Order: sequence, then C-alpha cells, then structure tokens
Amino acid sequence: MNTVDIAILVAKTLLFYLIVLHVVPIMVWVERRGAALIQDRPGPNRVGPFGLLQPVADFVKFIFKEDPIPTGANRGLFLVAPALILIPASLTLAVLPFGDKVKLFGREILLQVADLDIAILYVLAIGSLGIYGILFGGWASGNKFSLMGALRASSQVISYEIPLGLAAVGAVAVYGTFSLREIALAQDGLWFGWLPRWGIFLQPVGFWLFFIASFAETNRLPFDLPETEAELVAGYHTEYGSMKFGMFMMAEYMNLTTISGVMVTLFFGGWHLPFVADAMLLKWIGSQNLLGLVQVVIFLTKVAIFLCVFVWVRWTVPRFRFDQLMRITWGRLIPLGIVNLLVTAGVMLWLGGWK
Amino acid sequence: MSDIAAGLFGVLTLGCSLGVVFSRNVIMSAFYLILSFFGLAALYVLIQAPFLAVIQVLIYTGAIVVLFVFVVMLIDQDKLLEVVTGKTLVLTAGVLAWSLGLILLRALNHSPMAVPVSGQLPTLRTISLSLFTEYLWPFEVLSVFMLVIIVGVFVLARDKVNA
Amino acid sequence: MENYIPVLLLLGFAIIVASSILVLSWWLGPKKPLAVKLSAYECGVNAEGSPHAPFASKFYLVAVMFLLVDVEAAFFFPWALVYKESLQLGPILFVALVIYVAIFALGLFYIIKKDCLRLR
Amino acid sequence: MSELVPILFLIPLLGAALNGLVLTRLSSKAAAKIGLLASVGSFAVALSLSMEVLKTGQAIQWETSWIAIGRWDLRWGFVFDQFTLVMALMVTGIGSLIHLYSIGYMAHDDGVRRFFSYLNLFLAAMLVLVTGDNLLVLFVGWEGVGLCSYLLIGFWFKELKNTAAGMKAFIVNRVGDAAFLLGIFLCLKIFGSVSFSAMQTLVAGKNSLGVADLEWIGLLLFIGAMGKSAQIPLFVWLPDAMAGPTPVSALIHAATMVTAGIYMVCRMGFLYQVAPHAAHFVAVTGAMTALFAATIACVQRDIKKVLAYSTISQLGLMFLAAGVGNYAASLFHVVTHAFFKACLFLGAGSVIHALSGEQDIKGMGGLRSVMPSTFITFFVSVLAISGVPPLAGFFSKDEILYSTLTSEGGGWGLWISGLAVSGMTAFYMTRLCVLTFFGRYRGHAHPHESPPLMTIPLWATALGAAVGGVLSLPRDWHLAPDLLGRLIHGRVPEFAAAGEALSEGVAMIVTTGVGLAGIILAVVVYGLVEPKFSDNPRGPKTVLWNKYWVDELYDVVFVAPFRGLTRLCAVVIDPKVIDGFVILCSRATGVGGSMVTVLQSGRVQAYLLVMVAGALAIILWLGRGVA
Amino acid sequence: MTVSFLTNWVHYLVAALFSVGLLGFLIRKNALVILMSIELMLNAVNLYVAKVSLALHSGAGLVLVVFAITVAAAEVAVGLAIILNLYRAKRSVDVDMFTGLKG
Repeated sequence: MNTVDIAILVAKTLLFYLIVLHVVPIMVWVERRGAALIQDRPGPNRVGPFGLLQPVADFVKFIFKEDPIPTGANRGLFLVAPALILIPASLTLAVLPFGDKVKLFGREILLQVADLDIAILYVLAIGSLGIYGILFGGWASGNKFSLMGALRASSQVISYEIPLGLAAVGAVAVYGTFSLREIALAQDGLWFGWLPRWGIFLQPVGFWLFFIASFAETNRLPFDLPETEAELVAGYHTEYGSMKFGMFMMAEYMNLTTISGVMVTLFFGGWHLPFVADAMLLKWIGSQNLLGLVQVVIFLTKVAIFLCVFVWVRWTVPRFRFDQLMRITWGRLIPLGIVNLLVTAGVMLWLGGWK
Repeated sequence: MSDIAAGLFGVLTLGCSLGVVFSRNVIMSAFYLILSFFGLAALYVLIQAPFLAVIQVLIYTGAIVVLFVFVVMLIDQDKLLEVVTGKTLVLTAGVLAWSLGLILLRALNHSPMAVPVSGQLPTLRTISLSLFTEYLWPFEVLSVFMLVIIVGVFVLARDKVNA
Repeated sequence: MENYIPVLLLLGFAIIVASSILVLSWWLGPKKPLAVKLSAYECGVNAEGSPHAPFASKFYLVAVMFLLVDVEAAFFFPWALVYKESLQLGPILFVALVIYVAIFALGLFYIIKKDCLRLR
Repeated sequence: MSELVPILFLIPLLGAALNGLVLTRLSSKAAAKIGLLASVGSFAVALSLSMEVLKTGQAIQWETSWIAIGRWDLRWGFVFDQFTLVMALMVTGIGSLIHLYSIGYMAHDDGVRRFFSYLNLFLAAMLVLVTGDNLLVLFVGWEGVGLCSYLLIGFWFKELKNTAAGMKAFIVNRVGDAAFLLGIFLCLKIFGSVSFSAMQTLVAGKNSLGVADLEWIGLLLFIGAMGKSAQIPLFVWLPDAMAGPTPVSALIHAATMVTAGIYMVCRMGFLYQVAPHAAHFVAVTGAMTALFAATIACVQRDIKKVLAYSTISQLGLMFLAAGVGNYAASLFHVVTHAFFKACLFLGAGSVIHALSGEQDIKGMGGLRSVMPSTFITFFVSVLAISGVPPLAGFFSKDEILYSTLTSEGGGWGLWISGLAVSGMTAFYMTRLCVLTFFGRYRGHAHPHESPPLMTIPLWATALGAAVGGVLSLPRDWHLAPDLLGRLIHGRVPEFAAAGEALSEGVAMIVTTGVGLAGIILAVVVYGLVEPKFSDNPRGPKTVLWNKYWVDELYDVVFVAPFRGLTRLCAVVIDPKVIDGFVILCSRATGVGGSMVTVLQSGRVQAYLLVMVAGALAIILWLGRGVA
Repeated sequence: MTVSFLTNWVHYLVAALFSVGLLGFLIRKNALVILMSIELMLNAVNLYVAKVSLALHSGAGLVLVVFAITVAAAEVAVGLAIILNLYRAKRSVDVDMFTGLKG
C-alpha cells in the first residue's frame, strides 16, 4: 500500500462523497421547483437564475439561526441524534458502482468507493442504523409528541426493512452474488435481441417491493406519517432548529440518492445504456477513461430520474394512516416478498440455472 | 495499518462497554452499547470475517438493540436509577470479574487455538453452502425455534387487559 | 480486508462533515436562551405531564416481531448467495427453502391472525 | 424296601398335617381316630421293617441329597438297623398305647384335634431322630421333639403357668442344643462329615485325629444330651413340664424324648470309647443327677412331680451305664424304664382323672378298693422300678450297677452311688404307692375306676414292665439267649469288663437287698401309722422340700441379671441413646437449614454473585493442574 | 496479510470485554442494563469463536456465531418481554424490588 494508492483512494472517496453531497442542494431545488410545478406555481426563482442559488441561501440561513436545546432534553443525545442519522446515510454510498473502471497513473481504478463482496448486505445493514437517529432524536427532545413521532417513524422504518430485505434477496438469488459491481456487470447486453438484460425483467415483483419499501425507508410522502406537519407538528425533529434540522433534511436526501442508486444498479442496469452494449460504446468513444466518465453520467442520469419520480410521487399521493401503513407491510408486502422468493427459486430450478 | 485499526476499534469497544456498565442513565448505556457493537463489527472485519461484521450490524445492532432502545424508552423512569448495589457486593463483584478475566486471558493465551489467522480462509460462499449442506438440520430447526419464540413472546407481551 | 479502507475513510469524512456542521451552527448561531423558546413546542400550548409516553405495548410488539422476523429473513441472504451454484447439486436448497419458508409463513400468519401489531 | 424308611415318619407327619392344617372342622372323635390310625400305621411299618432287618441282618438305607456346599455333601440319610429297630418299636409301640389312652383321657377336652396333631408331629420327629443316619438329621429330629414338647407342655395355654413351663422347657433345651450344634460343627471341621458310619471308620482308623478334639466333640454332644435328657444343670424344666396333660408326660417326659440323649450317646459310642475323659464325665454327671433327683423325689407331695424326679434319676443311671461303657445295659434300661415309667404315669393319670384333677397325695389314699386295675398295674410297675427280682427293672438296674463296678471307667464310688439311688428309688416309689392306694381316703372327691380305654394301655405297659427283663438276662444264667445283646451286637461297642471285684451273683444279691430295705422302710414310715403332712417342714427336710433351691439359684444367677440388662436397655439406652440420636439429627438439619436461608436473601444480585463465585471456584479447581 | 499481533490482542479484548460484561451483570440493579451486559459477554464469546474458527480454517465457527446471534435475538426478545411484565407488576425494573422467591 504505497502512498500513490492511498492518495488515489482518498481522492476517489472524496470525489464520490462530494458528488452525493452536492446532490442534496440540487435536490432541495428540484423538490421545491417540482412541488411548485405540480401545484402550478412558479416556485423559488428570485435567488439566482431559476432560483438555483435558493438552496445556498437556505444553507446560509440555517447556519446563522440560533440552535436552542429544550430544557427537558437530554443534552448529549440531543446533539448526537442528527449525526447518528447523517453518518449512516453517507456510509451507504460506499458500495454504489458509479461506473466500470478507469486506467489512470498505470493502475486500474474502479469507479466506486469500495467493491465489497457483501455490498447488498452492507447497504441493508447501514440502512438499519438510521433508525437510531430518529429514535434518539425523538426521545432526547423531551417532547411527548416528538417521542410519539419517533416511535411511529421507527416502527414504520423497521417494518419496511423486511420487504426491502426480501426484495434484495430476490435480486441476489437471481445474480448469485452480493457485490453490486458484479450485478451491474451482469446487466450488460441484450436478451432476444431487443430486451436489455436489466434486473427488472428478472425480478419485476422484487423491484416493485423494493420501490415501495424505499419510500418508507426514507419517510417519503406516502409513508410520511412520522413527520406530518398536521398531526405531530414536525414529528421527531420538532424541537430541532437551524442546522440540526438541516442535517435531518440532508440525511433524508442522501438516503434518497443512495437507495435510488441501489435500485438503479439492481434493476436498471447500473451504468449500462439500455440498447447499447458496453463493447460497442467503447468502440465509439475510443478511450476507456472517457467511457468511464460516460458511464458515471449515465448512472447519475438514471438516479436523477428516480429522484424526480420520488419528488413527483411526494406531491401527488395522499398520506397513509399508521395502521394502514403497518397492514400494508405485514399483511401485503412481506407475504408478497416470500411468494416472490419462492417463485424465483422455483423458476430458477425449473430453468436449470440458465439465468 | 490494521494494527492501528485494531487498537482503535478495540479501545472504542472496551470504552463503550464500560460506558454501558457505568452510565447513570439507561438510555446512555443503550447508546454506548450501539457504539460498542459498531466497534465490534469493525473488529469482525479485522479478523477477516466480513460476513459476520455485516450480520452483526444487520441483526444485532439493527434489530436487537433497536428493541432494547424501544423498551428502554417505553419503560424509562424519570428518576436516575441508583447505579450500584451495596458496597461489599460491588467489591466482591469487582474482584470476581477481575480474577475471572485474568483466568480467561491466561486460558485463551495458552490454549492450543492461539494460532494466528493466516493463509487461505474459507470464503463466504463455502460457509453459506455449508450452512445448507452440513448444517441443514439446525437451519430447519431454527425456523421452528423462531416460531415458538414468536408465539411465546406474543403471549408474554400482549396486554393482559384487552388481549 | 484491504477494500474496507475506503469505508473507513468515508466514515471519517462523514464524521468530519457532521461535526463541522454542528460546530459551525453552534459557533455562528446567536445564543439567547429564552424560557419560551426552550419550552417544549406544543403548537403554542404549554406542555404538561411528563414527557414520557405511557407505556404502549403496541410499539414494543412491532419491534419484537420485527426482530424475530428480521432474524429469520436474514437467513435468506446466505441461501440466495449459494442458490444459483447449488442448482447442479439438485433441488436440496429449494426443498430446504420451502420447508423453512413454510414454517416462517406459519409464524407470519400467527402474527397477522393474532393481531400482534394491533392492526385491527 | 428301602422306601419304607422315610414312610415310617411320613405317616405320623401326614396325620399331624391332616389334623392340624387340613381338616380343621373335624369332630374330636374323628380327630382321635386319625391320630391313633397314624401311630398304629407307623408301628406296623416299623414292625415290617424290623422283620426285614431281623431276616436279612442288613441295615436298610435310604438317602437323598440335601445341602451340597463346597467340600461338604450333607444328605437326608435314614437308616433302619437293629439299633433303630429297638428304639422305633419302643417309640411307635408306646406311642400307639398312649394315643389310645389319651382318647379316653382327653375325651371332654376342647382342643383334641390340636392335641392329636401335636402328638403325631412328635412321633414323626422322634422317628426322624431315631432313624437319622447322620448327626444333622438327628439334630432335625432333636429340634422337632423339642418343639413338640414345648407345644404339648403349654397345651392348655389359657393358664400362664403352663405356657411359662413350656417356654422354660424350650429355653433350657435351646441351651443344650447350642452346645449340640457346636459339637456338630466340630465334627464337620474334623471328620469332614457327620454320618455315623463315616465317623466310625475315621475314628477306628485312629490315625491323624487328635484325642483332644474327640474329647471336645464328646463333651459338647453330651451337654446337648444333658439339656434334652434333663441332667444336672439343665434338668429344671422337667418337673415344671408336668403342667402338660398326663399322656404327654407319659409319652414325652418318660418314655421317648428324654431317652433321645441316651440314644445319641449310645449311637456315638464309638467316639466315647476313644474319649475316656468325656465318657467319665458322662458317668459322673449321670451318677450325681441320679442321687440328686432321688433325694428330692423322696419328699415331693405332687404325684406327677415324684414320677418326674424319678425319671431324672433313672436317666442319670442310664447315662452312668453309657459313661462307663456298657451301652447295651443303658439301652436295656431305656426300654424297661419306658415300660414301667409309662405305666406309672398312665396310672397317675387315671388317678388324677378319677379324682377330677387332684394331684396332691395328701388328698388321696385308700384307692385300692375303688380302682383295682389301676392299683394292680401301678403296684407292678412300682415293684419293677424298685428292682424286685422277677420284674424287668431288677435285671436292667442290676446290669448297670454290675457294669459300673467292673468297668475300668467305673469303680467303687459310682457303684455305691448307684446302690444308694436304687435304694432311694424303691423307698419313694413305695411311699407313693402306699400313700395313694393304702390307708383310708383323705380326699373329698368320689373316685371311680377309669374307663376301659384307659385301663387297656395300663395293662399292656404293666405286662411290658413285668416281662421286659427277658430281653437281656445275665449271660451266666444261660437260661435264655441275650436277645438284646445279640441284636445290637455290631451296632454298639462291646462292653469290656475290667476287674472282677465282685462276682455277678454277689452284686445281684446286694442290689436286691438294698431295694427290699428301701421298700420295708417306706412301708414302716408311711404304711403302718396315720400319715401327717405338714406344709412347712423344718430341719434337713426343708432342703429337699425346696428342691435345693435350684430354681431360685437359676433365677438369681441367670434371670435376674438378664432382666436387669433388659431394664437397662429399656430405661437408659433406648430413650437416651437412640431417640437422642434421632432428635439430634432433626435439630441439626433445622440449624443447617436456617444457616442456608441466610444465603437466599431474595436479592438477585446476591444470587448472581454466588453463582459466579461458584463458577470461578470450579474453574480454579479444574485448572489447578494447568497453572 | 497475516497479522501475528492479531493472535493475542483478540484474547485481551475478549477477556476484557467479558469481564466488563460480567462486572455490569453483577453490579447493576437495573434489569435492562443486566441484559445489556449479558449481551456484551455473549458478543465477546462470539468474537473469540469466530477468530478461532478462522484460525482453524473451518467455517463451522462462523455458522455457530450466526446461530448464536439468532438465539441471542430470541433470548433478548423473551427477556425483554419478561422485564415488561415485571414492569407492569411493580412499575419498576429495579432488580431488588423483586424478592418474591426469598428463601
């Protein structure tokens, strides 16, 4: 492990981490503009062209606002909670395969932070850590409502973790590996000439489960109960002012990006163009490095599409009641997940491992 | 490199476990428990058992401690609990724990298995495959076991009043 | 073992970012603690009663059931990993899965039927 | 033919079983018939066996295996040779007569069925004893008769006196039996077997055996005999045994059981032959017992007690004969004594029967005219026992006395004591006869003659007493062949006369003279003048009257300390030591329990601590080797 | 990359973690903390089993750890249910309150 490798590693990690970090302000803008578009209003357009600098303005505002800590709160946990939710959110991007690989300084560099052979498990594991942020946030702020909000939010998140897991298992069963990079590689090329080898065609139900569960994991709208403005004021982060509240928003958007990244990798062929095989693309572009760049761009556009879908869904679909919410996952999603698992296993057995 | 990491995470785990035992507030001890298990997961990675690290985080920290925190929140009493029982009891407990620790250490150091982890280690695939070939029977029994536990816990935990 | 170093780096960066934000907002933000501001926010009404919710076993039951089902679900992962390879060994793993899932489904059915989660 | 031998004792055994166990609701008359039938049957078998033995001269043998342990192969062995012939015939003969007699005697008693079953059982046991070919089988018979004597003495168990007498008899016999057993064990140790023939050959071989061992065996066996045949130290039970019904006394305590000891000594004659000290001891004890019993008999007032002491003294004489070596004479006296003593007892029985239970001669007298047949038979027997010449007693007693004189073991001392005994016998027997049958009737019951059922056995035994002498006339009379001598020739060691201090004739004249003197003295003292009886005699008579205070002596020496010991146990040891210990245990557990409860303080922490401490201790203990 | 140091730092850590768990188990009066310290002890053992199993190049130990963790999960579920009932009974989880089985 000489210094050059370390330098490359640090640079690569920093690069990808910054990419995800910058997605957050963009998302803030997209969210506000999207909501405005759907509600047929102009949305923020004062600060900078088309309001592009609005997120920066928000960020600066948050930094300079006072950050009160309520008397009944447990000071230590109150401070730690936002960090507890932000850190896991930023850790999950480590396994996202932005691109294939690039040859620089004589070494082959993978276009992702780390290629773990247990990537999917890692994603789920780190995802499950996020619950603590919510729990401690709610409990520490010493407010009955925020505690209730925290309890509800965490019940919902943990309940939807299981269908998420089951969907992931379906994908893993099909590809026979945990590593996202290998799954992405496996999705190159076409079936029967016209159908791209994407995961969604192998695991449609799996994708459907994963998609729904991802809404719940990130507390996005249909499953927006915990932080609903109407009932529980702001849910578990009621007492948080200024930047700590900002951190909650950041964490939420980073979760969003990483989970859509995972969905893209698992079901939408990662960095592959739908109908163009990598080899042909390489021929057209010529150099491997350039191809790497193109692959990253393709991956990010797919993630962007997903993000827009999230925003779009948020402002169109009404909210579920808590018991409806629970009934969906325990009554519908988990059984569906199991059935999907059995079906995939059966089909694979029947096809004799062709897949 | 990994020695530093080992030291770091070792200290993290031990420190937090002390925190668990000696913190005045139960919620804080739960928090320290999370950190200590996180450190432990890192140690599993250092022992070259990444699969266990992930399982530890996924199941242990991700589910069991969540349950702990839930219960701690639901039960939590407002007054700070008296940490320790009578003086003499604490003293004897300390001596006992200390001597048991020493004995354990001596046993571990001198046990034949004190062999460095090296060479070709069983890969994740071989381990998982062994789970379904060699240990198929416990795997099946496990689901029965969990079924029993589900029923048991429900019977135990449901509100006797309106159940 | 080596490719976990970036994860460690990422953890480092994340901690740096989080703590820097906290420090920045604590350092830059004004500090005027007013009783009103510091009281628990209840839509403007003064908060009364202890901040701790009465014990609701519903949430506990959800958490326990999650724990038990999650533990069972976790076993699917190693199964999925080796399922594709094991096909040439014949349908052992399929049969194993069917039995395992059958009993697992039984548990689930019990949870739903006995209304463990107070859904009704 | 040899199967008949076990049948001999099985018939009475069957009779006893039928009466006793099976046919429980039998009428007394039918039970009596069964009893009689059984004894007569066994008499018939004995007779046929005797014919066989006399004809062939061979002993009939029958045996089966019993215990085979290690190097000992103890067998149920039965033999019917000339010697047993005599005893078997005597036992079954007199037994049948007494069965007949007791039908009449026990007519209106309620336990007749039980009585006859015990009698049959007794007969069976006696036959086993007599026909046994080894000491062990003999011992089985020995115990059987002991049991029956206990049962029959305590027959009227409603009265404490009878049961006490029964127990006394049994216990005293046990003392003797213990010694007897030791003797058997010693035999087993030395000879390796207990059958008479094997022992005889070994003794004859006279090679490796130490004389001291033989002495010990002889002595131990004789102590057993002392218990059974009521010799000096162990005779106390016989006078009390008179508490039983009179036929019992007649059969057991006169004719058969008491002679078992003598039979055993004669059977082991070959051993005593070689063990002079043991033989001498036998003779001396015999002589002393005879003198001792005779003196007491002279003073007794109860008719049956007189006869009992007379039996003891006659047994002493028999042992004297056996001791000095003349087993034939001793056996001859056994037979004759069986006859006249049975007759005396039956006579006494009919007198008591007639006087409805009166036993004290003070209330008798002048029964001569009222009970003629009883008187005649009684008178004949008295003469026989006193040694008046033509009758059986004279010959057998004379032979004994003569052999004591001439044998090397004997000597003047024994002879003079023998003479004194025969004199005293004559005296007290005539005293008894005079006081009961002559003079005027002093009682106030109204005596009547006994029914024929009782008088027939009386006449039969009286005939035996009269004619019995012919069995073994003195050789030099050359009148009739020495029937008995020749009969048991090979079976019992020959008598070697040593010195010729007096000729047979002179000795005979001296003994008859002494006998007649005794009779005349008794007639003079009691016959001519009106007898007066005082209940508390003074002077030397008190000694005899209180039977030398022997019973009191035993009470003091044995019974008192024993009773003291039991009281000690009851008062001291039992409550204090045993109960004490139990109470101690219970209190200890209580205290222990309370100590442990301290441990269970209810605090979970304390429990956990103890648990971990325990685990630590175990680990340290297991690991001590490693460290 | 064989790590010689690895052989014994694991032992120190396991022994230390176990005795800390044991200490907590013995000292604390709050049932929840006792349960947590038990989990600590269990994890220490799990760590050591994993290390030994890898040292012996066999996967058995790892499978054992997986099963151990699931059983621990079940144990915690049941344990907490019991503690809940205790709480319902006496509105407290202080261990010294429950002396019902006193000797």
